[in-house]
Amino acid sequence: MAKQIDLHDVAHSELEMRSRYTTRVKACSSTACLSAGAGPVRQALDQAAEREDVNSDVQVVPTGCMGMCSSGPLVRVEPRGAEPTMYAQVTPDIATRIIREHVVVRKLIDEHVLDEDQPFFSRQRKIVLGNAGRIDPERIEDYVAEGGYQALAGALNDLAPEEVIEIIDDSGLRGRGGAGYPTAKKWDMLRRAEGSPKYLIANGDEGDQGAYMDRTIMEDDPHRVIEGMIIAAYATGASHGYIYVRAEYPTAVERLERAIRVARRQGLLGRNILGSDFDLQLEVRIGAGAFVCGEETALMASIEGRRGTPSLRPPYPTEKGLWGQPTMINNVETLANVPAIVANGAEWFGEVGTAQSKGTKVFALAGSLVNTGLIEVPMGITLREIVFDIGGGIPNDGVFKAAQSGGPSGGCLPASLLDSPVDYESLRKLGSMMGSGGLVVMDDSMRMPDVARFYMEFCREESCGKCAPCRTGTVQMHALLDRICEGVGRRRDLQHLESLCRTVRQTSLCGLGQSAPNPVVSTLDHFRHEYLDLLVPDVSYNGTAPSVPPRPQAPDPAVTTKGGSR
Amino acid sequence: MAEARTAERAAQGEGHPSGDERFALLDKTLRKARYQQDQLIEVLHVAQDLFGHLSEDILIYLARQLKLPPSRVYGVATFYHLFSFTAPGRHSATVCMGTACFVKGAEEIVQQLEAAHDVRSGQTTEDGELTVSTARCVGSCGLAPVVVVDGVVTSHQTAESTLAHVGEVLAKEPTEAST
Amino acid sequence: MSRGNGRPSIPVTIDGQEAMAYEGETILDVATRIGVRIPRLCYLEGLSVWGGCRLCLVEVEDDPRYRLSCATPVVAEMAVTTTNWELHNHRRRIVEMLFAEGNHICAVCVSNGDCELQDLAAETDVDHIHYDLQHPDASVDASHPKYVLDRERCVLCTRCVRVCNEIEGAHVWDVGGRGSDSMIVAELSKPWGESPSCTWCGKCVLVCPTGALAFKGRAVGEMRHDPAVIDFLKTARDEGKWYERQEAR
Amino acid sequence: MSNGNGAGNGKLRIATAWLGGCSGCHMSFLDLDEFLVDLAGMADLVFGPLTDTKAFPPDVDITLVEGAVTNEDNRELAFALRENTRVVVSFGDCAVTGNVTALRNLLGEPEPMLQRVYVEHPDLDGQLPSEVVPALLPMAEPLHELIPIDAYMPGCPPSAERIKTTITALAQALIDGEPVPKATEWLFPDEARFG
Repeated sequence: MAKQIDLHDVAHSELEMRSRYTTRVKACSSTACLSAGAGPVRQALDQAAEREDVNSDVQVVPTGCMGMCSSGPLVRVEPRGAEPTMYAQVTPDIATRIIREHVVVRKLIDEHVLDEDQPFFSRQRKIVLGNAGRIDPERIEDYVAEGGYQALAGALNDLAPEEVIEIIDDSGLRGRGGAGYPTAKKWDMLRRAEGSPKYLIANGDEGDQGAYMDRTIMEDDPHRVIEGMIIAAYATGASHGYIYVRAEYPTAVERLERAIRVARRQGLLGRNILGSDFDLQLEVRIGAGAFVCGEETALMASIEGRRGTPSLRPPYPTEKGLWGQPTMINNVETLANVPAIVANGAEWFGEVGTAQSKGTKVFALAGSLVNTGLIEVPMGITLREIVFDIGGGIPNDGVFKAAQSGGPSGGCLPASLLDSPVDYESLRKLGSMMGSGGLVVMDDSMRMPDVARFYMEFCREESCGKCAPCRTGTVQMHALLDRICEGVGRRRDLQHLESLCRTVRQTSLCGLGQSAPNPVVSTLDHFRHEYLDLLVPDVSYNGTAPSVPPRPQAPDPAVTTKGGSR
Repeated sequence: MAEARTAERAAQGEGHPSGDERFALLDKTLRKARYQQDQLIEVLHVAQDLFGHLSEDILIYLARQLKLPPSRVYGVATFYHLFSFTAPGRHSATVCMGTACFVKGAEEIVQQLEAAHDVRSGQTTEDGELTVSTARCVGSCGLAPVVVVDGVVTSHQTAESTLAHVGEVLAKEPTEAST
Repeated sequence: MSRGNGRPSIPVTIDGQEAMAYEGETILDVATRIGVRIPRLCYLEGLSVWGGCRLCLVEVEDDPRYRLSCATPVVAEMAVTTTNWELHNHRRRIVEMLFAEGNHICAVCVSNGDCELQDLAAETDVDHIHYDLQHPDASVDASHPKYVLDRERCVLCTRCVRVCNEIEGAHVWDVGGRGSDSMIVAELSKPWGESPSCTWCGKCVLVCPTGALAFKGRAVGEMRHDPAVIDFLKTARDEGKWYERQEAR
Repeated sequence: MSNGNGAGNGKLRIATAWLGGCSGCHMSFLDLDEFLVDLAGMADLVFGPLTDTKAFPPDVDITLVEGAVTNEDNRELAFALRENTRVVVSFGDCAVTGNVTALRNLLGEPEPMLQRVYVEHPDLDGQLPSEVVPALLPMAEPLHELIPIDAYMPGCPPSAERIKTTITALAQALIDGEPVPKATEWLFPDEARFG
């Protein structure tokens, strides 16, 4: 049996170790900051600390995402017993100065200081991302020192599986993958399902362009995901778990695999977890570039090593999933909420958010905004607050035109809806969806039909090809959008487009096809005039010679046969 | 048929007849996967890392080793976009086409790259020097538009800056050094 | 079709017609048994359910979504409407798009009438194609001594893939590529004639709903398929019952 | 029919047109046999390959159009007949879907096809046709891509029976002075939204 970790001891010695340093300098080493040059910055910090001979007083900690990716690389200086300071756009030179001036002589480098009281930070509420940007994701000790694995220990010691599900039920936690299905309901279904073994899958196949919430959670706080999975497995009776991660996220894969190894060594995974009689094996499985694998049944096909095509439901995965066994699939962000809920109680969680959408939601804020990056906000916050307070508004005096939530499956929200709250029900009512959390803001330089075409092209290329309406419908809808956007579309093309939207939505096999028309429908709802403006006037045949546009289209097709039911 | 012999020898546990050491590494992965058929995608990933792309020979080899029908292996490999079946160029430029990058003009970058190097996205130039491709969001949306050149992320790109950068990379290394 | 043992015990209504269904029967099973025709393309008795053509969607009372009749088991008191104005239009559009997707220029079906896609077009009132014809650059594989594969006429119903895997056990065929690039491939996308695993059984040809798979060297009038043979084989094999077959059309 | 500048003899004016097709549909039309006699009783054939008229006449009641739109002449004729016809029937698979005529689209632009037919496999002296032959359009397209169609008659070719049924129904409506049976537009339930 693996040795059992003593959580208390580990936390204690970690905190003691931290207290030996007078200053801790945290260097964001997330993917976004790394691509902005965080690697050399961290080197410079280390070297400067050595040169200044403050090694024993200063600890340089590589951390996960601090949030404001547009201002990276970010560095946060945390002197013991004093206010922390965050620096933006740090270069190796600035990094050297941070050590030499700020750390050594307590002189701030004013022009690079990032105000942490600004709304971008103060309007956020961090639960899932509580540790991101605060701890070294590669060290389990750091996680444990922040209270990590305490929720698991508590659950294993004091709670029956049913009681854990009850807590989740009371908390009102809903799936963060987009649809918002009550998490406890799913857990309960797996718990009640007959058959053994049961499987648990963490869905980290985040394919939405412009969305990297799950990646950040997996990269910056892998143990939180693992703890959430262990608790979920304990509650549901699953004995084997998979974390399905996109192959495009090598760092996430690496860190998760490492975290699993460490957890296993510490007795947190494998047999007799933390001395209990509960066993769980965890494994990382990587995708290979297929958006459709975010769909539950396609994801399972992919884990089984097959083509990632969705299959019919029922039977639902909780009845017959992986290899025909009961299986539950939760989004990574959903699972990352679990430890905090179990540790702090359902009531604590319920204080955040709205009556029906509780807790927080992580969004990847992108597009035409002053501040872009990763944010975690309470549910029910208005779009206006996200765009103008947190996002800092549109740069260069631009005008807000629309925000697209939910990526290619979602819809756009125009300026008139800026004051609507962001939660599952409201967004769905407005023809968009929460989605996994991509939020792209567009200014008035964007033409909405182009946006719809962009998303349709994505859906066309990501359609798996199994069902006819999605495979052929996305091709046809894209062709029609293409013609409209190129200025040679006719009224008839728009009519075909709308009728196809309805057919593809109602007849497609899986969520990809069913939601593929959403961007078209919502841009048509809010910006119909932009489509109409692009249409070529109809050709007249009343005695006048028809003018011939590039690709002439008849204004109205007529058919001899009767429509309607037979 | 050479392929059939390959398979026979492989089935007898002799590994790949070519003696290519990379197949030994592939065998190691297969053993680690306990020749489980559901590990096909993982094994394909390893094979692509080792060989740069998935040739027919490799696919046949894996089919026989995992005792899967070749058509199934082909079906799986061609379903997922990350697997490639032709050798990549010596240099690569991948333009992110995620929403954030699209909104900030990534399309223009792709078009100009294609035009300047006479190559279609997803393909390699005739001299085998450069592969131009697009990606579905590399996750650095705060830095949009993003272009990954030879694995290095470059941020806030324009068509001009990308062309200049790619030009530099191509010029840096003489062709014979990499053959 | 599941031929349930014992007595049918589940009361259902299909298009106003009351019927008793066996446990485990799908809507399509019951409808077929009582003589109500539901359009379908990928479904074939004797093969696993694929659910790709989406033509057999039906309306179930008090259910906000259309249900796939080939895959939905009946439950007691279920009231099914097999077609309505909207479903008819959905089917028509799907069939039109299937036509637009391939190069269905065919001298055979217009003359011998043996094409399920053509039948569906007639059934769903398709008299012309509203959409852009894709004119795909699809290939013809005539390398096999006995059969021909013309991908231009393939509708990706995967009957051939399933019959080869499930009934013959050879798994010569699979689907390669993805989305609109999907196509039926033999082995590693090799000429069919070179396939070492093909047993020349011809079942894939028999089940093909269009002219994508055909026997070589036959006159137009003789180019016929016989998909019903699969159900016959399966029942004989699984249940040890050989029912009398009608000869192929 | 008595409609302004028509023949004024109370008979329908029927035309046929032959665009890019094999004329098989016209052969099928001739297959109407004795119905042709009945037809002659109620209608005049005013234009088509079966008549001698050079220009498309005005005020035609029904025009059956065979063939896809594949060259400049086809396009010109299609516009002309649309302007002068009350009921245009897309007649046969080439007009309805492009069919065999549209096979050339698989080769992309017309040039490669012309090269292959006239230069690579010449029966006579290999040269591209130039002046006498009308220029090909970039794509061979079904008729409804160019002009509005009132009725479709698929078939390769449509059987004589089908032709007879169609003509009879349309002619009857015209003679009775009823609107041509344009079916409810099934495709666009949202028609109202377009005003």
